[in-house]
Amino acid sequence: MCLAIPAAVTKILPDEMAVVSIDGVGKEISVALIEDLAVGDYVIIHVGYALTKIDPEEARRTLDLLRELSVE
Amino acid sequence: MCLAIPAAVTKILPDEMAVVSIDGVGKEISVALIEDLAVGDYVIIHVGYALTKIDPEEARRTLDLLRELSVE
Amino acid sequence: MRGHQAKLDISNGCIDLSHGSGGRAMAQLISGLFHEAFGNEWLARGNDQSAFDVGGGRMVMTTDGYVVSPLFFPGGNIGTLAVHGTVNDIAMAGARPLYLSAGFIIEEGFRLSHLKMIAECMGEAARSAGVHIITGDTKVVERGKADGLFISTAGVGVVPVGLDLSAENARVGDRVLISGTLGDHGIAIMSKRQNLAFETDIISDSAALHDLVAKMVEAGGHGIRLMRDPTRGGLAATLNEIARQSDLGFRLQEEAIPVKPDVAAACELLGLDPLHVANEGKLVAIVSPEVANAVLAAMRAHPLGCDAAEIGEAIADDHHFVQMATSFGGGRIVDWLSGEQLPRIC
Amino acid sequence: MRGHQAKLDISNGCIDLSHGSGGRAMAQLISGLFHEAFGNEWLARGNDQSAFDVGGGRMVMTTDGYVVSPLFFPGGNIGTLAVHGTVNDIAMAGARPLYLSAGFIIEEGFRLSHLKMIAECMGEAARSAGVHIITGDTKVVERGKADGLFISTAGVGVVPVGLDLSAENARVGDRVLISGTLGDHGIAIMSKRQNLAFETDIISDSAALHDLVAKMVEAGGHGIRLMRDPTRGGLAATLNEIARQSDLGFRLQEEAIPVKPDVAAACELLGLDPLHVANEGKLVAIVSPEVANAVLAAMRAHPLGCDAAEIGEAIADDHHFVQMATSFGGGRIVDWLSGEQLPRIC
Amino acid sequence: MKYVHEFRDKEIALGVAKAIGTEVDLARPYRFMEFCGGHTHTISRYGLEDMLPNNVRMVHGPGCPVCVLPAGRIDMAIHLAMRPEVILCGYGDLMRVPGSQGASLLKAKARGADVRMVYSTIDAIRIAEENPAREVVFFAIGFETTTPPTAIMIRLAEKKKLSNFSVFCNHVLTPPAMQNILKSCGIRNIGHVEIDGFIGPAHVSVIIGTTPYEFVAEEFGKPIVITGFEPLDMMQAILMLVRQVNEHRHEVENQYRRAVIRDGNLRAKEEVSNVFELRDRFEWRGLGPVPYSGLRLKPAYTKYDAELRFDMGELCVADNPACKCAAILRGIRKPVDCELFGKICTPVTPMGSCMVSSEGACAAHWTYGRFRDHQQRPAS
Amino acid sequence: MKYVHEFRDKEIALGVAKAIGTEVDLARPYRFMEFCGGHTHTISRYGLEDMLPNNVRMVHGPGCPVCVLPAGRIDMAIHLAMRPEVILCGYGDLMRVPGSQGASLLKAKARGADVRMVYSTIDAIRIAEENPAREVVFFAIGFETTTPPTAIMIRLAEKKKLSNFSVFCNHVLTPPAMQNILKSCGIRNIGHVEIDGFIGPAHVSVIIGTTPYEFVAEEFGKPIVITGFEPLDMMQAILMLVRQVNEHRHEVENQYRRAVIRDGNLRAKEEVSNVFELRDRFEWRGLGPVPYSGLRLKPAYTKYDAELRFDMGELCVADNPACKCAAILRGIRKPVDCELFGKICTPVTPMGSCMVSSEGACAAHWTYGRFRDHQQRPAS
Ligand code: SF4
Ligand code: SF4
Ligand SMILES: [Mg+2]
Ligand SMILES: [Mg+2]
Ligand SMILES: [Mg+2]
Ligand SMILES: [Mg+2]
Ligand SMILES: [Mg+2]
Ligand SMILES: [Mg+2]
Ligand SMILES: [Mg+2]
Ligand SMILES: [Mg+2]
Ligand SMILES: [Mg+2]
Ligand SMILES: [Mg+2]
Repeated sequence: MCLAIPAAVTKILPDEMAVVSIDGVGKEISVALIEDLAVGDYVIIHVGYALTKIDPEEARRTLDLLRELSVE
Repeated sequence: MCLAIPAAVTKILPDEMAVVSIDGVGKEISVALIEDLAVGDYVIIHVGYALTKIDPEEARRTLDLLRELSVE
Repeated sequence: MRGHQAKLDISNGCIDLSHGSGGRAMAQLISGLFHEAFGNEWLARGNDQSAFDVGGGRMVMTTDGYVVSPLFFPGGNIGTLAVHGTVNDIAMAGARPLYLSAGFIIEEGFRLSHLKMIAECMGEAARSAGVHIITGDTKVVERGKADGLFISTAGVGVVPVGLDLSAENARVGDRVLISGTLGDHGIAIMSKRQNLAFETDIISDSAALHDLVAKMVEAGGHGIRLMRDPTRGGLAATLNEIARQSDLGFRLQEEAIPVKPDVAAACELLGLDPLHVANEGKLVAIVSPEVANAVLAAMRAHPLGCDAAEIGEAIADDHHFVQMATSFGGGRIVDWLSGEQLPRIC
Repeated sequence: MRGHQAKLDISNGCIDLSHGSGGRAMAQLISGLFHEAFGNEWLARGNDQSAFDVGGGRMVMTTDGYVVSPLFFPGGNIGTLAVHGTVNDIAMAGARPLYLSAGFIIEEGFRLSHLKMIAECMGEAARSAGVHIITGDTKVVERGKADGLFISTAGVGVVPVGLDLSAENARVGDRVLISGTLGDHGIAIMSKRQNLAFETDIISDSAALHDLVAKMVEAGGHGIRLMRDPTRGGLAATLNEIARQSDLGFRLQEEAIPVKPDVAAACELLGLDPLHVANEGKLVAIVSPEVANAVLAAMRAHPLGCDAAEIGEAIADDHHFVQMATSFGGGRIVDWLSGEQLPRIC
Repeated sequence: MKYVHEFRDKEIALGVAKAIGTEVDLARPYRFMEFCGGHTHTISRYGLEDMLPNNVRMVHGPGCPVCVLPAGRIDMAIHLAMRPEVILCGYGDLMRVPGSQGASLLKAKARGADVRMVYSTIDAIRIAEENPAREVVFFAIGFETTTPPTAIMIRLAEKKKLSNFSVFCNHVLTPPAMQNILKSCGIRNIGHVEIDGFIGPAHVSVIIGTTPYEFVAEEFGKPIVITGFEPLDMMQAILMLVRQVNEHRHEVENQYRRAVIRDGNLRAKEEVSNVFELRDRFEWRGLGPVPYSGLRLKPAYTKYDAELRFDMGELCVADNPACKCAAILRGIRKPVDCELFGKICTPVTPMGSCMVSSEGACAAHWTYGRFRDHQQRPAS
Repeated sequence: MKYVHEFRDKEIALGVAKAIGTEVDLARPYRFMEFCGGHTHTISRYGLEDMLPNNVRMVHGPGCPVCVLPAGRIDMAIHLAMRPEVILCGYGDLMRVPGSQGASLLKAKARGADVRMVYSTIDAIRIAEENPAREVVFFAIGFETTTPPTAIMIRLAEKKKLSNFSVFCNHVLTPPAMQNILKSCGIRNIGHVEIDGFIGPAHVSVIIGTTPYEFVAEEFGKPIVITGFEPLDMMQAILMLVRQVNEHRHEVENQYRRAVIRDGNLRAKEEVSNVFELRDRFEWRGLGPVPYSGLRLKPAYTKYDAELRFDMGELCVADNPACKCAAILRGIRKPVDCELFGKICTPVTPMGSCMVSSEGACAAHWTYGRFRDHQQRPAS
């Protein structure tokens, strides 16, 4: 459930809004649910709202682990 | 001014309404402006209202006069 | 659709947006309703276009959009009109109508039962006119973005060898023939409009004229300069257009122009001129004086031309006026309709 | 109209009901705007139909209605679409498009400047596709009874001798070719809808494919079984239709299907499948394995086919499934769109 | 159609035309003004000019209630119709009447105003009942003929307790306008054209009777014949006027006896006087302000007065200075004397009051008669 | 697309699949329920079934907020939307969800209801601002993921002092539903199917964190892995579950560490708890009433509660008795076991909750997987 996709923050707007980019597709979203957001952060967006920031370090670790599993 | 045409009363309806016929074309009109109306009377209708009854005797007389003038 | 889909609920169903979205619901509507109504080998092949063989020579193509309101009216409905109108525009070139296309723009909420009735009437009208509806299209738009149903038809037909009827062909001295009474269609439609509603037995004259045309061509041959169906704008618009295109004028005899008494009466009631009212089963022919009588006789021998009349002639006129000797004895011009046709109080 | 009429006020004027009433205002609109934009000898004759000579043989006819919203979108407008779409439906039969008809249903209040722009784009699109808009029709409806402008076009074309492309022609083992990336048109349109609005450089792929088709026929001859443009419902609808009509199935390779990264991204954003999204300048060809490479090479050599790809093959399948090996390594089917295409939350 | 076709008989018409031809004094002109647009329309529609001797000339008066509505009142109606809550209902004739700068209700409708054409005031009541959440305004226009139906409608609205209904009242009166024309041009001389007699209104007179015209005969010494709208009515009336002129009489005669009596329709007059009262003045397109020539709702009915309900104010717009209407509807000029005629002023794009309705002098000439302007010239 | 394409890599996938194949004990079955429809969709969309050993079976749970909405709530929304003053806004997913007797918002729209599809709650606010004379109602649905945007919307409506705006609240909670499934079927046995582990929600957990699932591990003794929606996430999670089963562990593990932390999104949880409170019970399509599983507006916000504002009452409609959803979303039956599947029940005409959204078990199988039902049979 709950279709949501990662997007890169490209601009912080007033009123808890921001512009994000998904492979070049720009979309204005609400970031009212997020704290300490910066341009360049990746967020997960759902119905026009950012739900959370993506932790790039954890993402890398998961991928590393996947590669590890896959060569076993 | 004031497009108006003669029509024969074919039916008296409640609420000061009546049905008239113009060569077979039926139309519901208001007869609120007319007194003593009977089926068979001819009235002059304008914007959906009967303005007056046509006096058949006077009409005949006018036509007679016209014919007279025309043969002179 | 091989049972993977609930049947179309014709009696209670309505068109919704899914019927126009290129999915299974649309495919079902097309095969279950339109193909059934128009049924022919071309549609059955289910392509985005249909192919047919032609013998070569001269062909004509035409199109019209149908936006009539109300959709059902005395003497027809939007579907019959969409067939007759396009068949007639082909026939006006003297051509034999062959194939039609039909495009539907449907407002969501439109009743399937009405759509089916309209499609069946179209199929029937096409069959009796000897034409096939070989390709089509369906679009559904949101409520409030159409008026129930619009239909567009296009048609092609083949012109007898050597015939070239065109609006610039009229010559001074040519006769003006009309195939019957004027104004029946427009008045039948107006009688059903809520804000005008009047009672009348007038029915639309909507009819396919190709057979009448064939008989006229037989009788008049190259003496027929051009034909046109006086639809929107009525006889007045048609003759003014031709006058301009052929660079001449016309002189009509009001007495000769056939108008049914009840149509005349309704026009008086609404303050309209029958010469401006639309027809859907009538034609105007401009013919050379030599063939006028023969063509008129052929028209009168045809069921769709029994009230045909010669109503005037083409005259030299740099101003392209359509003049008319009134039945009262005076003269006037018959102008284009100014703006929209509106009932008047004065 | 010989000076008896105020000029059309293109920059500030609006369509009102008089522009559709068969009177002088309508005649002026047609001659002053449409004829100017489409300008050709057929329209200039001002008949209700237009005649043309044909050499005999096999012809095709098609029609489509255009109700796109918004009317102007990145890469085109309703007018260019109305030309390309109908040209393409002719071309899909392998035919050379010759003549178009154009019918306009206009909502009162529509800006004349927009109408002129659209008509000019249509004229331009027709000229570059080598077709002529030879006949037309204009209707005006009251405000709230249309969505600005609807256009219906019909078209005819001539089929090269011996060619018979039709949806039932696919055979097991045939290859599925696509002429380029999927979903560009639909996503370009959606990006401009108020309730979806997103920023993107994606432009509609709207284009006339007749020349690409000619090159493909040259390369593939009778090895080409059929072609179809995957418009509404996308590739999914097109292949499901063909599977049903040819009584077989397809197996596609997801990896081989070209989709632009930003189109893919927009689809992820909206929860749509690019295989369901509309295209207006792409074609699917089902070709025999023998000619597949030659046809693909011909496609790639053409500017409108540079991203062409072989994406799968026809298989025996009583259930007419369109199966796909996913780029992830699993299998799925590619079904029709269920109902309307709606952005989803889940 | 009984009482119609008999009065369009060609044979009789030719006979009457002959009688007129016999009786006119070829040594003098006969210039008759028909006040009513209905008569103007009949003249043009049936081509009466072709049937009259050359020295009998018909001068077209200002008698069309649509034509005389000034551009400012149209602008007011357009502003009203543009309010989202308002449905403006009116007769079809109003749709193309020009306001300022080419505006019209038809164009306002195209731009989003909810304007509905009605055939009868009863339809306006129905629309108000069907749209309780909207404000329905009836755009009332017309002479004495059309006023009683508006009065009945207001009575009905009251009976039905409609709270979303009102009237934008533009009803005007015929006699003050006739008087204004006669007075403003001197007693026996209207500008450069002398008027020798009047064709009096047909259906206005059905309501108001013949007495209100007695001032024309008495004060201004002009013959006047109250005349029906069928072409034979007019032929007869012209003959009656020719005879009055020849006999130096100036009386009010009644040709239209089948529908008009001396006192008019008492019931209709009562309905009108119950609901309406005189305005001090009202502006006429082409004539300017005419004292006591317009009606408004009586104080008891002000809740139905759209001008008050919507605080409409008053808009005044100058007529196009090139337009010759003022002179034309006083008989001083003919339509062809106006340089705008047929060039930028046509019924589709009317510039002045005479081109607005098909009853206006310019419109009638354009629509039915302009071929005569070219009859002398050879076709090129 | 960063964080997307990496997690769809075929090479890695084949490797992980191989690892799963190596590690499974061929002597026993592994039956894993993915609660979330998002996971069901991923399985079908990418054809994961083809990549798993035969003894690893995925059981599709009830986790689609659209699917679980009962027909009665749809009927209530339709009745509301049919009121002329109401504009009902909702996510596109809602349009085809069946109410009773084949009704849906799409069909209600076709019959005249003003139903608007929105992409975001912010659009609903805009529509309310643009239509001050109408009543704009937002049809709120969704699990914990979708609730915070509704809370923000209500805060915004208050800030903007919108008086024509309200919410028809249908937000539901994931843990009570999981608990209901586990409880109603006995502790270790759901009907005839034993579940060996759970794939835990992805984006729900982004908001609520991992702690709410600890009862699954603790009370019910089941392994659970919180898992992202990309196919590699699922492959990894399946391997993690296989390992827990093999090692007889039952822990809450977090595969989706890049987005989920133990406490979830505190700010979002606070927004939600400011605005919403628990209902005593809420009905789920397929599951029946589940205690404390739904949200409503807190007393301070009742003016925004459409159920009170329009006195909507409560409509209860029995599920189609032939529909096997209740058994399917407990893992007891598969879609093909239902006699309506693919015959009268398809995504265009869904009969039960599992066919409603593309995430439902029946819909996913119909849309992506049904070719497998025929793979044994020869083509005719
Ligand atoms: S032609 Fe037009 S501008 Fe000229 S006088 Fe007549 S109405 Fe006025
Ligand atoms: S196929 Fe339809 S009716 Fe059967 S269980 Fe699934 S949702 Fe219910
Ligand atoms: Mg045509
Ligand atoms: Mg036509
Ligand atoms: Mg089509
Ligand atoms: Mg025609
Ligand atoms: Mg010339
Ligand atoms: Mg087509
Ligand atoms: Mg097409
Ligand atoms: Mg046409
Ligand atoms: Mg196509
Ligand atoms: Mg088979």
